[in-house]
Amino acid sequence: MVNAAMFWIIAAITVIPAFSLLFARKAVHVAMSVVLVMVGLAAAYVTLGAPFLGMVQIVVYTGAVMMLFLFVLMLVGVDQREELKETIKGQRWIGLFTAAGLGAFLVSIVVRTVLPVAPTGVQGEPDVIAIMLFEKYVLVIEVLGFLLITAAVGALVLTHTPRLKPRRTQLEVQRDRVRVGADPVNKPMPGVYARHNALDVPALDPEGRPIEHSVSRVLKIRNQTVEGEQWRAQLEDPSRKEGDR
Amino acid sequence: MDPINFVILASILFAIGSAAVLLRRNAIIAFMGVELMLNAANLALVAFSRIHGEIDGQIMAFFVLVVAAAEVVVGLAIIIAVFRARQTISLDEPAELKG
Amino acid sequence: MLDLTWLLIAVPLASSFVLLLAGKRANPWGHWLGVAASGTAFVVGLLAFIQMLGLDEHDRSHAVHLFSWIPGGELNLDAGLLVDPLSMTFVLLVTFVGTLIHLYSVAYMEHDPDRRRFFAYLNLFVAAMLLLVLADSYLLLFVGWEGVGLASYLLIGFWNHKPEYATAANKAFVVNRIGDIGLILAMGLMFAYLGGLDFQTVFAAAPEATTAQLTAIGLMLLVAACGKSAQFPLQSWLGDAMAGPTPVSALIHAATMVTAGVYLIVRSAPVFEGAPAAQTTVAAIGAFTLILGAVIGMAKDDIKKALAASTMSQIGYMMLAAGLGPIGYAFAIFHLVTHGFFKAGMFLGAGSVMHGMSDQVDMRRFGALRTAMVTTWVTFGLGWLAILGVPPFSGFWSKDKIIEAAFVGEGAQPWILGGAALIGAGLTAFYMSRLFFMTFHGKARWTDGQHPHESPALMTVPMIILAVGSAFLGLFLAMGDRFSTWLEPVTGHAEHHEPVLPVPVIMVATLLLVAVGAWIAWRKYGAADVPETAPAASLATIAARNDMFQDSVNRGVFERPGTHLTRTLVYADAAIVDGAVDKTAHGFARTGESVRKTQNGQVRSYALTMLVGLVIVILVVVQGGL
Amino acid sequence: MSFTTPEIAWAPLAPVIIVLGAAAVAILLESFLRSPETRRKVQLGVSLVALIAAAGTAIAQWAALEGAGTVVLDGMLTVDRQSLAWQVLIAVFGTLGALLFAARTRAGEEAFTPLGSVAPGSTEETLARRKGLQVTEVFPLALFAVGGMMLFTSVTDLIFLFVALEVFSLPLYILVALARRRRFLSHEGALKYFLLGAFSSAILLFGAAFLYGATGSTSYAGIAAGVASVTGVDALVLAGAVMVVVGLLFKIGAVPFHSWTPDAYQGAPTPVTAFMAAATKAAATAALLRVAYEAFHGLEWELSWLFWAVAIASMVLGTVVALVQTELKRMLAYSSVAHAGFILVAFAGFPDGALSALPFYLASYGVATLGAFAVITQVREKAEDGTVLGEATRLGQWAGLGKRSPWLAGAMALFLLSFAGIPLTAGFVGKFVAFAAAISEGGWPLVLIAVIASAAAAFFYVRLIVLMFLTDVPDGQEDAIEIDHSPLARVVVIVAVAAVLLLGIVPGPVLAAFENAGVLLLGAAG
Repeated sequence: MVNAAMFWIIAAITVIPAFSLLFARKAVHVAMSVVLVMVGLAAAYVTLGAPFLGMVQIVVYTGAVMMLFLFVLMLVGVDQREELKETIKGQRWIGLFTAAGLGAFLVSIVVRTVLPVAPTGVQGEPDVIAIMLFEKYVLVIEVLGFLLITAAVGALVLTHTPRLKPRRTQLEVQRDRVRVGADPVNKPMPGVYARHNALDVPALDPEGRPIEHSVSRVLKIRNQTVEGEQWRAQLEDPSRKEGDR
Repeated sequence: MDPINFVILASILFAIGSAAVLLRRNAIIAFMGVELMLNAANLALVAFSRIHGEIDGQIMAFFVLVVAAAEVVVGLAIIIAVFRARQTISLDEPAELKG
Repeated sequence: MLDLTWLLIAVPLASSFVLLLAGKRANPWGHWLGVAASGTAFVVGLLAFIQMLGLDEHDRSHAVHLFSWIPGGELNLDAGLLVDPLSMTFVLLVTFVGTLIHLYSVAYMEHDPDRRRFFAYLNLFVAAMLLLVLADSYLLLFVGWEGVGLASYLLIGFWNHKPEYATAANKAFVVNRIGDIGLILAMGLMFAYLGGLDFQTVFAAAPEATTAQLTAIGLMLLVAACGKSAQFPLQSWLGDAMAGPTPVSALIHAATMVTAGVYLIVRSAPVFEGAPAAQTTVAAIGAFTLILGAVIGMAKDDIKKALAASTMSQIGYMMLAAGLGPIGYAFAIFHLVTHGFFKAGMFLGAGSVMHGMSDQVDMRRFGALRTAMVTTWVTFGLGWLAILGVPPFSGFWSKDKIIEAAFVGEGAQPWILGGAALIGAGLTAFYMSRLFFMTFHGKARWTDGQHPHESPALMTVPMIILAVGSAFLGLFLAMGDRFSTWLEPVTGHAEHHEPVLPVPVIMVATLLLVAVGAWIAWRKYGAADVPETAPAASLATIAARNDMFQDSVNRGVFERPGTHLTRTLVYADAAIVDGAVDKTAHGFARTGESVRKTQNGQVRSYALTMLVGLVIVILVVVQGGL
Repeated sequence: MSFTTPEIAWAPLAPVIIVLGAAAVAILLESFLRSPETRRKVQLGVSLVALIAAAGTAIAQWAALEGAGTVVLDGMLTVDRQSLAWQVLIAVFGTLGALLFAARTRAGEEAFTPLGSVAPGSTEETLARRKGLQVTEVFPLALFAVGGMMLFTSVTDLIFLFVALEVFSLPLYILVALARRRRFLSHEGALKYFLLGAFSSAILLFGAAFLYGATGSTSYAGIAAGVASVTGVDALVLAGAVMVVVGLLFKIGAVPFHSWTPDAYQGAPTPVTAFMAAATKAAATAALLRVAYEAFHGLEWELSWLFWAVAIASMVLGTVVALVQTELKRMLAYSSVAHAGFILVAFAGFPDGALSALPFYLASYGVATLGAFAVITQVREKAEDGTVLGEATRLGQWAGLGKRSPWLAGAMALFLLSFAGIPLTAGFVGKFVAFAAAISEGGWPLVLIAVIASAAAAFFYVRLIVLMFLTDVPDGQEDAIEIDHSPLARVVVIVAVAAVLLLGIVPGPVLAAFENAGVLLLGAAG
């Protein structure tokens, strides 16, 4: 027999967050709620005499599986919001009704069931589990190995991209750059050799001429070159000396 | 308290999980619904294991855990493949196969 | 030789494969190989027949074991052949007529680039037909049954350059499938009630089964027979099947395949013996179809379709006879044989006419061909006399016996069946004479540029041989009851029963009706002008043409009601039966379309379907189980 | 608590071990062999050798088997003639499937994408194609699937059933997603198949949990004993049984659990469709037979509702919807739904005959299916500039195929006739024995419906035959179709033709062999 209070606590932390699967908008919220459900289930396992399984549940489910879910959620864009408005006619209500009906019917079946409870529960300690696994269920374990290989291979096949272009060395990169006539060295920063180092003031070459492309295009497009206006004017009109100001 | 109540709890979670598959368009959330169904089955197994005073149910739950993990890997890989092709993980979008 | 009867099937089958596999290389000699294969089968059949004649009457049933087919279990079935007088009759008919038609086709199909393929299909058909009649179990019979269906399907659709031909082929196949369901179900019932499918087991177990069981089996067999033999209500495909080359119509849709239903009923005699209700139904269907076919025949202007309707009607006679029990079996088969000769002969004649008239089939465009095609006219004429039942030609001997037998019995039945057979004889005389006179007599109504000419010898020789058969075979076989005695080991000895009317009365009445029918046809189509387009249906038009009909009595008494009856029945045939087939197909398609919409491509809907299904089954099973 | 080394009868497991072992080795080879071309050849070789060896071993065991068979590890697994028969079948399907997997077009293209991870239509995809990359992992994945299916047919424990189900399902989900052309559809098919597959296996698992709860055992024998003895749990047992059966019906593709079939069949690369159509149905049927006959025999009366309703629904819906299909692969998919119905007909009343009839039925269905899809791989669209594109699967494109390639069209016609159950083809004998089994337990009305449905089904099979042989190539379309020539695919077609004819004309030896399979299973299970 198990502690009733424990049951109700577990029921609360599994069922309530589980509803987020149906109603929460953000996928991340759902994932975090499911993590909570998993923890609740782990607690249930411990209560039911399966401490090892409870631990494994936390490690595997909350620690690995749900993190994998989160990881993929992040990968596909965490801010993908889902419109909860239903697009398929009748799907929502028939779906809810059917699922609720299934739940209610299963519950009614379980309630009708009379099962004598064993006076002493089992204790699923690791050693007990281990012996069981490798005695009676050893074949299943071995077959599971193949399942894991399949999973790994499958993930690789579907997501791993090998190098399709040959890897280029630094030397090759540099050669190509020179060949297309790009600057062999870094581009000058704005403000270099100029009198002012505002971002919108072009650098000056050794002859004192402004290098226009040292100013980011973005600034020009955004019309944010106001601040350096007078310095520009000065550059364009070499007759004006610094002292004139 | 009778451990059979946990089976009731499992049934409810199973129903919620199945509802998520029916209602959610986000493939990942729908998939989490499936995971919840598997976990509900696990809870039922463990509860029955307690009722019968045998450990077999726990072992089975253990296997389910492993299987579910493998399934998650493959499932998410497929979802990523779909996402790369379509830039969306909505289940409603890929609906060209029909009729 | 009896043990070598498997050669009958193997030779044409092998030849068919050779022709199909050899491809274009076989073009120069392919058709001769086909003829040779069919001829070899005939020779084998003939030798076996001679050997059988030498045997004592009770030893004439010979089983040939081929191989173990579906072994073990409750259904232990071997593939084997049963050679007895009944199957031997068919073997001779199929191979003899078949060989003649092969020969005819060599010339008829001369200009077809795919002649080799045509002969491959013909050989395939012969092999399948022989398998059908030689099989020693219903299952093997079914193999042949489907085989002839397939071959006829391929042959109907042989000229596939017109889409409607393919449609016709399709329709023939589908309607035949309905018949096949009957046969499959009959086999299922036999397996369940009689414990086997081979003739021996079934016939041994039949007397012990209940009447209800036998009736069910019998009715299912009847459905099968109706499908294959174009009996009401599954007759609609036969007219469409005329789209195939004419030799095919002669072989398959006149002489052999369409009579398979009659064979099935006669072969299953022990089943029908225990099921009088089923037997009566067979007779009733036969009687109805013989009238229906005759009426349809009166309305058709297409020479081949008119002949097809006549086939339907004549098979109706055979079914009627087969439904009468032991007194009718022998006559059913007798009429089947004579009909095989004269109808095949007439079809070949029609082919010859078409050959000479650039494939024209509209009889309103024929006329006065007797001078242009003398051989065709004479051979066709002999067939015409035979089908009319004019003594001493073949049809007289077989049909008259059926009409007599139909008048045997008690209560209203002999009057109805006999009356139908009698009226049918008159109608037959009318429409066949109409066909004959419209084609060969009266004025020439040829379209411009037609130069009718006699067909080559390769075509006329088979026609002549068949015409000789049409003329004398009946007399030969009827003398001393040769044919009935020959079949007696299979059909059983029939006690002589007196018809409800004296035999001479029936005979005279028949001949009188035939004469009246032929005379009316002569008045309308031989002596008078035939309009080149069919008269329209509306009363106003008929009234407008009033002056065209000289004989107002004729019009008032026969023409108008006749026309209307004909049109109504033909319309009903087209609208109801064809319509039913089409509507069913249409309904299926519509249902399919609407169900198809549920597969909307949305995976969530699919999951919903599954879950709803789960909830329903779980509710039903759990609540129902408690 | 002390550990005692379990005694495992390894020998009877040899066929499964060979296949799964070869799969693991093949995965290792992937990392050692650099050139895709070498990999492909080696992988094909390994697959063929393993599958043929497995089939051979299974046959050898069949011959050497004394008594009923072997129960491995406390009832986890039973190797008897029934399971050996199915294993041979699946290994054969796997062999033919592997040949199709390796088949290439004249232009040297496989059916699979060069690289599964790149987006369709991207430059990476072009690059990968140009570099001649190949997803040679499909061979080991198929081996894993075959191994899982072989296990699936022999397991006698619900835990193992669930694990085996996943072992063969996961590779299939992946394989479906790997089509070379129409990759969007391929992805879509895979996603749907996966999601619904996971959904159904969760249902199966929940049912297994209920059964365990009700009877305290997960082995079939234990459940059967529990069903007979334990009281007060009737509802639980029935609900569990229904859910387990539903999970298996999903794999068979029976209505209303069929909706994945058309989409997955159409989306998958055709070789995968061929393989999974034949093998999955066989494996699932085998598992359903075992569960039904060994675990649920006591529930026969209660479950008969389910089998009847689902069989009728499958036959009717499959036939009716197939009638209106214009896409060839979808049409065959719906025909497979109808066939699922025919399979379930044999379950009516749980007749003993079904144990020998169904292996034959699935053998005939499987070879014809493999053959038909192999033919589909050979008929391709051609662009105006003469480049050969993907498979031509619209019905209209097959018009006049008999003129283009009489042999191929003839083979296809034979397979279609076999599906329709025309005599002298394997399908006829298959239907015959299956229906005969149903009749023997009074499944009369069901057989009646089945016969009518199969007659109606002839409609759409014949429509395709008419299209191929009796319709001319549409004007202007003369150059739109290319008949491809892949020796490997042709081998599959030829083998399938031979098998369909042999099983149709002289089914005796095979039927006799399966007869043994039926008798001995019951001997083993009691």
